[in-house]
Amino acid sequence: MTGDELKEYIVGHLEGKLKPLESGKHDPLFEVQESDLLTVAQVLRDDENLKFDFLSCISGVDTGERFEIVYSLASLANNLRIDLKVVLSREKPEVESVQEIWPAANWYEREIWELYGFDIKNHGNLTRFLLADDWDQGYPMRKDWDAPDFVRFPELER
Amino acid sequence: MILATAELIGIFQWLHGFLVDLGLKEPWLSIVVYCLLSVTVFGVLCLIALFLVWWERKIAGHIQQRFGPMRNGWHGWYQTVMDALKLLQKEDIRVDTRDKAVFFWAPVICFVAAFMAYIVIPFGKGLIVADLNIGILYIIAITTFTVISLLMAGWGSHNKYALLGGMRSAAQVVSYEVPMVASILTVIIFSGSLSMVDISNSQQGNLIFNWFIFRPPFGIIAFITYIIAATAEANRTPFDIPEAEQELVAGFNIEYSGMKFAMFFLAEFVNMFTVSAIATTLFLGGWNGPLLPSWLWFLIKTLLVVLLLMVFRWTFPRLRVDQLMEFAWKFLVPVTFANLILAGWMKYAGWYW
Amino acid sequence: MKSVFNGLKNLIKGMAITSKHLGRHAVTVQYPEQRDNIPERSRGIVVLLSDKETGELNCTSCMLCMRACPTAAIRIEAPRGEDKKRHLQSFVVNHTICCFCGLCEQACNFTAIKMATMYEFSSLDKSVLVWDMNKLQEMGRDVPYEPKKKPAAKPRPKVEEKEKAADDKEEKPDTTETKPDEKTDPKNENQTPDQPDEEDKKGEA
Amino acid sequence: MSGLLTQEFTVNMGPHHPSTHGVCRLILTMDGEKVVKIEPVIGYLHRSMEKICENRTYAQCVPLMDRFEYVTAMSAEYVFVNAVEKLAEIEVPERAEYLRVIMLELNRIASHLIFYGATAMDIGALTPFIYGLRERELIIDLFEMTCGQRLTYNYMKIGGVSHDIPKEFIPKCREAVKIIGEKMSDYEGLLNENPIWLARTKNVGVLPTDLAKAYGVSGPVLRASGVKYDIRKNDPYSIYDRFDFNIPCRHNGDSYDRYLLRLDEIRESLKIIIQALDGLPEGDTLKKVNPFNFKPPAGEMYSRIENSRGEMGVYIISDGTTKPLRVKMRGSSYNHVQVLPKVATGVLIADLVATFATLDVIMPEVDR
Repeated sequence: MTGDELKEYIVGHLEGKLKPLESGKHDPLFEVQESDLLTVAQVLRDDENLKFDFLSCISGVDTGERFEIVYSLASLANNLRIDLKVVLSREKPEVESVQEIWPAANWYEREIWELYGFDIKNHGNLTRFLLADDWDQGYPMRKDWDAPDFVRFPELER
Repeated sequence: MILATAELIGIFQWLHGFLVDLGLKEPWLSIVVYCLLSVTVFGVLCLIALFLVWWERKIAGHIQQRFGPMRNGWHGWYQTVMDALKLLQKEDIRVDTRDKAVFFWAPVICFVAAFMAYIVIPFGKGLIVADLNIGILYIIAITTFTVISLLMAGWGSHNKYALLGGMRSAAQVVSYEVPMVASILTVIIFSGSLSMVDISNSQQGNLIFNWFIFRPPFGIIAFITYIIAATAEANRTPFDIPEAEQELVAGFNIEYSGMKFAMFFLAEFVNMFTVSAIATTLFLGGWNGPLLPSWLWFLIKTLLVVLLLMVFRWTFPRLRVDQLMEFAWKFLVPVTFANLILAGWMKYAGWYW
Repeated sequence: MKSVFNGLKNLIKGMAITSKHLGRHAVTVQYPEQRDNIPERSRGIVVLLSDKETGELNCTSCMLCMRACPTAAIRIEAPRGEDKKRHLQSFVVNHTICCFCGLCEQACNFTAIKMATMYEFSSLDKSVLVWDMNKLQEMGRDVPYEPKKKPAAKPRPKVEEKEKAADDKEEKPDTTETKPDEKTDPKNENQTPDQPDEEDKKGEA
Repeated sequence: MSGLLTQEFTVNMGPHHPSTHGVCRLILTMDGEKVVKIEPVIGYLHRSMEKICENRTYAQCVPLMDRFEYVTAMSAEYVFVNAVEKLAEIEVPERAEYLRVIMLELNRIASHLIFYGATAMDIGALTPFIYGLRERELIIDLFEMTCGQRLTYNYMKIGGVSHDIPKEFIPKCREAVKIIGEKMSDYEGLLNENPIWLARTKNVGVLPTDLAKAYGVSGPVLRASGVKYDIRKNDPYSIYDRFDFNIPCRHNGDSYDRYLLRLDEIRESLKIIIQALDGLPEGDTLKKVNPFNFKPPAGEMYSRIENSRGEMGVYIISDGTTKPLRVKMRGSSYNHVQVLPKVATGVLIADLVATFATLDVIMPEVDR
């Protein structure tokens, strides 16, 4: 399946649940509502023609205006690739865990919880692991994060 | 008990006469002579251990196409002396939670046990401290002391890695003692004596073909099994699981530093020399050989066995602990005992000798 | 039984391989006395290059290297004088945070800054590794280099300059440095590059 | 033994344990020699690279990528540069593409040689490590000759490569390829059939296919578990579709297969290098891009390549300014550490070390 066919197939298959985004440059990129995420993910993984059984990566994104979370999926059997994007509200960013579908999501979601502060529902093991154990300086990957003094190097700010 | 030696007899006679002139009488005379002998053996062994450390590093270097130590003297020949001096100066770090007495005595016992075996090892014709008539039995008994020290080190360090190392070493040494003794017994059947001097003497003559290793098939099988068991006994790769540095970091000696560590370290090399010396005495004809002086023959043969152990170490991966035990009990023990029984039966039937 | 012999055979095969190497010559060198050849392009310490004839620094204080540096290891102070030209006042390279990426060398249009092949500058004191202009110039005295383009000693017509640069590039296809859009030639003082963004380096840690 | 009262105890393995390959920390609950529970603790090498990238221009990000995966720094640079080029739709000169492939494959071999040595070392054989590094040195010399650095190359640039190869590169590279090809028999002779090695790696750390897929395991580890999936073939990037090479694949998923597979991959990489050297065209090596004012159009994409450990990816979002809005690095080791507790629970500590070694984890990729 080429990119366009794939896009058509997925949109046709999951009517109304996702919409393709133009900003995705290389592979198809879809936007999914947070409430639909698990159903969409289930279909993407189990559909015979898709079989997205390989979760490459989950990226948290803060564009400055809104929070996003992007799932990069690959299909080993059918040799396909897509990205799924979920837009989260800035006030209360929370998203369902996709661990049930792709166990690999465990650490990626933990990392996003830690660095972005998105609430991952039904994750079960949200503990710190990248930052220091006693980290209390907020969520460093957010754009509005103000660096505490101890991570600033005045001589580098030119 | 033989004091007189072939080559060094003059020195001992002179020493003996000198002490008698001083007015020493028995038993003091014997005590002083034996003390001097022990100190000499100790000194020689320390030198040998230092040499072996250097040699191992050189062998390792050359196998790996490196130089090894090159800085101190010609090809770094006194590198290990400097290392020992360095270790002497190092701070002796002691863990607060250690078991004080056990922690202190472990390296001492290890060191002493390693050296005590040399009382009965004949370095050359007549070059022996004391020719006990149960010589080989004595060696087996005394080398087992090492395991106690390793266990003590593991326990006294109050460190889980060290404890695991100590436990492993206990299991390993006790297991490998069995095939080792069985293969030694094969030689004793050949020679009919437990005395190291008698064993050496019975391999005399006929160039090299009187050596026990050339008594097929039992001699060669006993030799191979002995070498395997001895490698395990000396805690060397592929049987170095007690210190397995990739699993237990350094095993039993993880908490030791400075001179205490040096004592473990030297003891390890002395042990390696011990097992090689026993192999030489039992299988390779001891000091016997044409032309060269007896002590030189002994040294050459022993160092060749040591070289073999070193090539082992720098070639093979390490066995896992359960495989190690399985290998000992399921393979080595049956093989050595079958070998022993067959050899005894042959001897009884008088087919060979 | 067969497996035992097979295993033994393979063990001996391994030992043969290691023993084979026993007699071979070492592939390593004894470092302080013998040294491996350092390739010409090797990126060691950062130095400033001087003109071979006049002995003056090649630097025209265009600040491109300072802008290119990802770790802010280069600090240049070159205030404008009365003649509206930049006058190099201080050029400091902090080698403790330099990541030896070579971006400064690639950014420079005048072969003024170079990563020389020198190494071995470890010291017990970090401040020793912060080199000022004199030290950088002194270290760069004997560094051989081929000038990409002569520093414009006197103002020349713009066209000539560009042609010259093009010629130089044809001669040496190796110099794949990029030509920035900003006019950095000293004669175009009015269009000097923007000051580096006063960005908040929050993620520096 | 059922009557024996035993007590579990906790062992802290790492972060500076010899066989955790860097600064991984494993909290082990052990029952004697047996590992009952593994809890990996990561983050000791966390440098917040993703945040730093957001504050750097695209050109300045490239040297940082070297630090993302310093054993195969070329591929880490390449994955970023490749993503940016695709975003900005930059055509890379033909010669630069060939040079990139040569460098990537040389770097893959270098990484596999380190794997060979380090794994052997973890299992107790000390000499293969030096042998592996000896041949790696040839490759590193080639890199130094070309780009001036031995480990953190900064060779890939947006639009090409930073330096053309020097004259003596091609003969030296051919010689290195020949030497490595010859030394392969030494490597294999030392370990492949060695009974101790077989005992230590066969059926140790078996990773079933389902588990491998579910946990996002990729690269040689995935292929050793029976999935023939290589991004170089399945989603060709650069000019990999022009070369003739095989994807080695094995089916047991144990440590021995993972080890053998990597040796096979060295051979395949040698094949690619020879083909690339033969087909190397003349021409430019860099399409000129102004590093200070380079603004790729707004957009986002996930770009992935196959590096020596598996799928290396970067999710990059550009908002049309000189600095990326978001750079998310994906290293395969992240998933490999994650799957370790599933593979190695219930084995002896020695097997844990063997499994961890053959997963070929490198920590900067995990912590970023």
